[in-house]
Amino acid sequence: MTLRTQMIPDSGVKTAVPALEPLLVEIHEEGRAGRHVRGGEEAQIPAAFARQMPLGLPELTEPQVVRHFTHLAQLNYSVDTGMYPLGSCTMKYNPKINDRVASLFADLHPKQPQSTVQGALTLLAELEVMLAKLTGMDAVTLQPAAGAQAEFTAILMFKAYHQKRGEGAKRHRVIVPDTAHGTNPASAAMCGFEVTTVKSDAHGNIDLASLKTALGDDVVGLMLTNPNTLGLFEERLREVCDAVHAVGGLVYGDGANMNALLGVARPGDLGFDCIHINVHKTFSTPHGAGGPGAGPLCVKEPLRPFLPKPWIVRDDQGRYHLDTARDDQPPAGLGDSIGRVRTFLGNFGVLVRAYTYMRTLGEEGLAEASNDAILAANYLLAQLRDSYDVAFDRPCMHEFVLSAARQKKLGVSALDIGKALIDEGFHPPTVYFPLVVPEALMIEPTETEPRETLDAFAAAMIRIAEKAKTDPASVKAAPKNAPLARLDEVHAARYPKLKWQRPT
Amino acid sequence: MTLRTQMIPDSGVKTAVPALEPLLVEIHEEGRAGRHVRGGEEAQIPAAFARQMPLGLPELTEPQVVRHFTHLAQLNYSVDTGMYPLGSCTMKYNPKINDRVASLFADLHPKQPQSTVQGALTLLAELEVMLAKLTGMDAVTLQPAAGAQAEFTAILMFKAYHQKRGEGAKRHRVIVPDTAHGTNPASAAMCGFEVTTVKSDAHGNIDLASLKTALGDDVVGLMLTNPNTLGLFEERLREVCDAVHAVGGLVYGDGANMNALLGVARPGDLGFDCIHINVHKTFSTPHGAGGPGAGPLCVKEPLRPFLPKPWIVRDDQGRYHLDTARDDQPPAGLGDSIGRVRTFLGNFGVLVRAYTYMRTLGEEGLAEASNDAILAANYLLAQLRDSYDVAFDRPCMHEFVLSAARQKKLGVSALDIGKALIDEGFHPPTVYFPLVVPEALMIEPTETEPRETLDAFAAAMIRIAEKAKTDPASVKAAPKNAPLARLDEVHAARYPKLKWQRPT
Amino acid sequence: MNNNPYSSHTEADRAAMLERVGIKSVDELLTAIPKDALRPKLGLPAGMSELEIQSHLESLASKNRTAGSGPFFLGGPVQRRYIPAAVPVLALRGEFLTAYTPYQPEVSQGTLQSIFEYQSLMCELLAMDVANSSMYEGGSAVAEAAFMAVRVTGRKRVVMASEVYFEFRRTVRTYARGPDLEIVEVATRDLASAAEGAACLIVQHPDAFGGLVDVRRIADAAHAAGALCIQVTEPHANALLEPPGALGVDIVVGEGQPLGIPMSFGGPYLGVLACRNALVRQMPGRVVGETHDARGMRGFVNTLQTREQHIRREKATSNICTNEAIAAITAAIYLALMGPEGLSAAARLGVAKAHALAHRLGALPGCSVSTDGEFFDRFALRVPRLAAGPEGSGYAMRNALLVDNVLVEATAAHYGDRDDLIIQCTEMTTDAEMDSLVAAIESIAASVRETVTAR
Amino acid sequence: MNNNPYSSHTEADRAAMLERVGIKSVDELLTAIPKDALRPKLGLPAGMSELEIQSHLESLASKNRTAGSGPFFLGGPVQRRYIPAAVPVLALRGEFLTAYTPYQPEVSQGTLQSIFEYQSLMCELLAMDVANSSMYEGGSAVAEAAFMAVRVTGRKRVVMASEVYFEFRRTVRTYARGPDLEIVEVATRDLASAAEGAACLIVQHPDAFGGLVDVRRIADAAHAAGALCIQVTEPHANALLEPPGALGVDIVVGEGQPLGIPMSFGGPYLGVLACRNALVRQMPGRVVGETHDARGMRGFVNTLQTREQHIRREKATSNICTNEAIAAITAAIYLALMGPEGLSAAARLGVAKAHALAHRLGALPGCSVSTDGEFFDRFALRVPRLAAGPEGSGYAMRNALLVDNVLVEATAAHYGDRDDLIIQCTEMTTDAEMDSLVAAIESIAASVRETVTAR
Ligand SMILES: Cc1ncc(COP(=O)(O)O)c(C=O)c1O
Ligand SMILES: Cc1ncc(COP(=O)(O)O)c(C=O)c1O
Repeated sequence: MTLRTQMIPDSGVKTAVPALEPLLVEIHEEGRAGRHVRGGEEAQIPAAFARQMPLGLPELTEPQVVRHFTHLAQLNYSVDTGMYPLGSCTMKYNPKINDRVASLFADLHPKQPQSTVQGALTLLAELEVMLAKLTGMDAVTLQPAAGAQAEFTAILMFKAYHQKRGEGAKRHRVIVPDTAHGTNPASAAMCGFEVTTVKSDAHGNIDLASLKTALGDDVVGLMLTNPNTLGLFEERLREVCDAVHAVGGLVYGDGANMNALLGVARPGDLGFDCIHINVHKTFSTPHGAGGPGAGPLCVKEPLRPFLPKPWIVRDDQGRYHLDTARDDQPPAGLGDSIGRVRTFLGNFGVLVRAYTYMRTLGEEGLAEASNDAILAANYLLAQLRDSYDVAFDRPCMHEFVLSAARQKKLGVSALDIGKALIDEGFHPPTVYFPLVVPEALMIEPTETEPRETLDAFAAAMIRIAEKAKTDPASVKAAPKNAPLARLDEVHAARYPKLKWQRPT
Repeated sequence: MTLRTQMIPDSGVKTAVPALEPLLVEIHEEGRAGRHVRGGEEAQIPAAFARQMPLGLPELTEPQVVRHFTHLAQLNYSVDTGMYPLGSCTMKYNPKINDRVASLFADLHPKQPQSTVQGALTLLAELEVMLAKLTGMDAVTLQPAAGAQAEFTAILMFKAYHQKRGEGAKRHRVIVPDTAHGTNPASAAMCGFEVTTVKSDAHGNIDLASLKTALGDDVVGLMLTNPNTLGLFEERLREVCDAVHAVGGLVYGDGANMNALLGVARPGDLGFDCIHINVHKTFSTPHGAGGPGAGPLCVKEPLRPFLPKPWIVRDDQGRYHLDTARDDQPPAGLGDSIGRVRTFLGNFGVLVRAYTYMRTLGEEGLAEASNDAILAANYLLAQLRDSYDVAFDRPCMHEFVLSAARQKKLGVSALDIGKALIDEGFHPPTVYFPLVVPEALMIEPTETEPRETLDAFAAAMIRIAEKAKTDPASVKAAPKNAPLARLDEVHAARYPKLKWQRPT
Repeated sequence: MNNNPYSSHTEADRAAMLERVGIKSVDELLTAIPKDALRPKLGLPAGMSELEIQSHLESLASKNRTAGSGPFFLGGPVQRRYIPAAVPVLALRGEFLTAYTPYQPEVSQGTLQSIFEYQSLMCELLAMDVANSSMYEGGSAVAEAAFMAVRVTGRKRVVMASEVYFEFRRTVRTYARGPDLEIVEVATRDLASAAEGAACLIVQHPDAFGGLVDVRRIADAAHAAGALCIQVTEPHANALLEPPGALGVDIVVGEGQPLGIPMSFGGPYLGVLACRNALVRQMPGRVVGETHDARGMRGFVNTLQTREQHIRREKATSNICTNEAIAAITAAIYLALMGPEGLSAAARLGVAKAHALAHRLGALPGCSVSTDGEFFDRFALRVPRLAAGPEGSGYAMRNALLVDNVLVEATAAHYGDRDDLIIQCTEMTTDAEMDSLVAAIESIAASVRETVTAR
Repeated sequence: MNNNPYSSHTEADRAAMLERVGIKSVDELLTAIPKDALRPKLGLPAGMSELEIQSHLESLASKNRTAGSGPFFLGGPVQRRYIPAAVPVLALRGEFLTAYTPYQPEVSQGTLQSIFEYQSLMCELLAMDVANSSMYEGGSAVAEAAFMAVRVTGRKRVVMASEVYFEFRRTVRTYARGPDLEIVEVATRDLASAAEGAACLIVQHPDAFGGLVDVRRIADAAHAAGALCIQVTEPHANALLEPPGALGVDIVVGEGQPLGIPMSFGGPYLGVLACRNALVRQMPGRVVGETHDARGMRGFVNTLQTREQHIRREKATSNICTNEAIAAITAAIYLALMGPEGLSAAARLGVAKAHALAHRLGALPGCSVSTDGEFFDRFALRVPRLAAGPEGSGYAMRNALLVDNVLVEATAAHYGDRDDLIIQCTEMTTDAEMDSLVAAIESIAASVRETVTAR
């Protein structure tokens, strides 16, 4: 591991306070401009509507903008620069071919007549089929923009399902385990449902007894992540699903951890009524500094009628159509569908990448990916189990959760350990999630990290554990070798400064 | 100016010696591979020709290759990251639109029938016309790959010109001033000519008296850079050209400094018989870490017959052709042309960028560019003249040359000052060129650097001049804040290690 | 043998790793999985090389008609706009594209400052106090704004103008099924008088037909009734029109795609959401704030996170997690490059071309501009009846134009029983395209008149 | 007013700068320029916006027929090859693309290490001791290699096989006019016997017709006569064929474009030049070497510069300064991604397709493969006479195929009076393209036979 020191090239711009890079507004000088688009002087805006307020956007030249964002980019840690073992996020390598082929579809408008976008519709239809086969489900919607929207979509469908069966009124509770991701309860709440939390048992499974007591005919369903956020496969999964079904509830599968199951097991065979997929995790689409993602939702037959419209249907000449071509009937006309959850068909640019990834790996490659991901996680776990507490000590799937409880006693927290990893040349893992593990360190290596990198990461973690004993202060002082030292988040929240001061 | 410290993300690869980044061969592991292209197993190679030697290329995966070259890229200083005042190289901003439009022509093979490349031929023909107008010349070849090849091309044409006039035998000397760039004498020598060097006078012009004594009927011609490499416009240029013409010699214009003359003066009006243009300098095409460039050569009518073939000609239906369509006659059939100096028509991808740049700026924009470049250089000179010796103290054109002679007395060389600039966040200027100026610092700011950046650069230069007095040791120890400290170039030359050791 | 070209594990690696774990095969780790469900055959196609997948996708792409390849007048929330070459060069750099949510600010300042600048630029453009760091896209952003109003006012009725984009209204209706909101749609002109008891009035300006709306009047009515005013807007329009912040608007939402983001057949896009300071604690989504590091250097962090799902869970202001950050960064780069003059020029060109085109089309027999009042860079056109039935005019004309490879939108039944065309112009609209449209409509209409007179 | 969109100077800046310099106008700085020559009107067109120039160049590009848009069999030194998506993503990063010659190694290690790796990879591929960091392109690289041999041997005769690419031979002839070298062209088969008194024998393997040559024999003959052996090669061929270093070759040259570099209608390309250690001091061009910095860290620098023009001036081994560095970096990235297996696969596919195609074409009436001996991924095809005259066969067929939008090369008079076709295959050649070629030649030939028999 090597430290790089480099002067940030000097643009001569003075910043209000010491900073790595000036703000655009600090670079601004009146009269500067590029010439990307010009003209239109003949346009007339009625006085009553014309902008009176000055348009205070910064005035810059292209050379300045290019340098600014090039400098900023270089301040980021990314998958393209190093190992990014952020648990639950599957930060695997993002193949460049996926980005290139996505650009082949960039110049298509979502309102184009269907006859002019047969290539795009074919791709979407084929992707739906592949996802159904992969998950063992019967039907798929590609609309959701991310996992959370897929959850919301599914719970809306559960609601419609129960309403259709005349049980809408009585069912108002959604059950989530205490290990669930925050989006699960939040999505349930957005559908107007109460959330009942069920604790986990000693093996890191949802506690079956508590679940049964929590179940009743007022239950909409259960939202379950499998492998769960501890990286563990639910050991009594079918019993869990059966219990929910027994009271007329439905089981939602949170598929964020699908990278453990490709070709390993189909959620459709395990008792789930539906499952979403975070293609930005499992299918290698770039996370884009926070997004976009895509969250296709795969469902069993009984839920099909409630899927968002429009649906992509194939006619007997093999041409593709949107069933509610102009999607223009009053809600009733949508049949049982809950209607669209977004403006258009989905995050197409992301879905093209996912399609390309699936076709590139193929059935064998996908299975191998999950195999390698599981092996890599257990390989790391084997190296780290002595230096850190293991939350639940059994074989993990594609990720595992350590606890820094031991280090915490020495005054070193999970956060400190994460920051110390930065000084070792790694991105920290997910910390403090899942909530059930004190001082959680959630580590997901993925299948694309070379073995020597896994070994280096393990060595770094072990060095830090040692330091926590011998020199805790140095760990708490980390990072020393990052663009910035620790940031004052309390100050940020107490005195919110959410935009720059306008140029004067 | 801010220092950035950053851990280079740890790939866990062990390097033979401490290094910023491993070599590909150190990352290699047997059995690693991507799957970009596969198949062809049925191909048969006759045993007598088949490769017996192992093919020792490193085996890597795409994720590893992407990280490797991303790390390497970040170690570079570039125009996209900061001011790059490398004298004589015109490191101006490289517009991104030029790169994008160049890709529109990427999938054209140079041997395609002319009817299938009319767009490309049109662009080249229009570029020739624009360059002729800009330089005040009559004909243009776009073949030369760079300035040096344009020089070689031109001197070959001079040779053919004199031979044609029966003077080939007697003319064997090419005159170059002592300020000339190294490529000038080298190009003359490649044409089998002797080189006579003429010194400069007290005003930084070529010494007219010495030139006249050097002239004779054995002279092929003079190679003259204007503005010269001191950044000065030759004050008695026409007398100089007349003197050369008087003995039957020709005057070659080295146009590397054309960024001072756009719309300011046409070499064709000043007495030159031809001039080359470094489009990678004047016309903003990216320097590509050392290349490619392009060196169009613009000539007066008398030299036209000797231009490299094929020529692009326009027929009366406005279609473009290559005159020697298949260029297939024996040399004689080329007429007086010296023949092709490269495999195909030129560095087309670079020429597209130059064309785009010229059309974007247009006549006014080009003139404004030179104006701003000249102003920026004089603005910097005004700020630095007290802290450094000025080689020749008169208004400069687009660049100027300082001497660190004063600092040298304190033990601080031009090289030291350059390295100290790295610690100030700037790329050093050209040093030790031109040779006539002791401890030369050749500074070319270009028109695209914002004024605040010029001010910051001046301030840094002045700080360094101060330090040379107060703390010379610290200047000699620079750079401290670069990826590497000074490199041992003597060791590299004495014990040449020009490739890695093969994996074993 | 590697079936996954992106895996870095050789057989030797795998063997060594299995040994370190102390197992012979990965299956020993999968004991929790029901045997009958383990390692199913999926029936997916076999893998491909990069060359093979590239040509496969090229052949799929060749079955599409790209916007640029013929006369094109589709628009609305998604617009064909000029994207400066520097935008993708910067936004698609691997350090931005392959990073995730900046949970670790010390190594994510590139993302954080870029998003902070996006927030600041949007506030300048819209004259609002706060912009979040992105919603999924326009439609869900409108819905989340409505949810915000419901939380703020404690009321469950959402009143929405029927001149709001159809797709947005439909998305709001879907979202409304969650908290069982009452959705009321009325014509923009009746919006002000429907404020009583509403959580919010949702107005679009410029509206779906390009119409310019007196938003101030609607905002005042909303406030008088204790409701919030939500404006659906379009980025470029704000360069020329008085911005929401000056019109009394409480929450601004819209589709940010026109800010340098490709149309990509529906996404990924950029959901814009901005509001007044007073509402910030009810705002959904992430927001970046300025602070300093331990050494006193300026730095940026995700802040006000107590609104978010990972902390508040079922009490969060929204369930959004992964958002459209790279689109927000792209928009920041776009606005930085275009500047106030470039953005205004692009907007002006759309307006100028739309009005020139409306003038020509309105002069054709049987055609008339049907946007009521002034319009911006888009207008509705009433066209002659080509066939019987409720869709014999606009929709029939849209289909007839498609045969000529001219793409325009029909209002169809998206906007009540209206059967017109909607025609969008931007800086990309060429004279040749406009000539084709005018000529095509003229000849189609003419041929029909003939058949009619022929009888 | 800014006429140059890339200038960062506002009027205010200019005023301030003029004042600091102490002048009213830049013209005060231009007193050395003859008045009558100052500020001429150039007659160049006015400037454009980025949108305008983009559409102007799109319209120019639309007047070309791209290689990928139909059956395509052109090749030779420039080949249509698959370029992995990661290649441009990495090679076109601004930090590589907008840097210049690494004069300052402390801030140029990205460039220097990448080029060092290029040199190493080429040495592995060619089995040579040293590769320089690039020449302009293939043709001038051959000429510079000949110059090298002349310097080493002190002889002025260059003997070149007539199966070397026409364009390369022609370029060598042009360069030879400088030092007045004697150029002799003989058939490859006669090369060995022409070694007497020669500075070098230049052989191409595989040759212009794809023919495989016994290079060892020629190298031995050259050495026996005190001459050097220069082999013109192609990158991919070396994955499958015994490399020059194993054949006794002294200098290897060739066109490096097939290593991930676009065809771009002629350039920029990559001139490959590699040689034995003993010749390194006579090698033209830049070369990067490994060393260490003051702190003992590994680092790379341009080295052996005493060969170069900026130091030796008229005594330099070449005048080359700006070279094709980014192409060398691109080639390094390409080779790193393809690896030994990927490179071999690409080469194998070309070979396999060429042989399959030759088999089919050779079976057509009046057609026969005319490469003598074994061929690699390219072959010459003799075709039926379609017209009278010296170009009635191959060249006439090439023109007839062009009408069918099928692109092939004709030997025309480039290779003596030979009048055949040259057909190149690579991994990009599709079955559909091959079918079209076979069908087209068949029907063209048939139609002619009819007209003949008709008489
Ligand atoms: C377990 C789990 N569920 C759901 C989500 C939400 O998915 P998204 O961020 O795509 O909305 C995540 C994302 O981190 C997750 O880890
Ligand atoms: C004055 C001068 N002449 C000639 C050249 C050679 O041009 P090129 O590097 O394009 O071969 C240069 C390049 O630096 C130069 O500065």
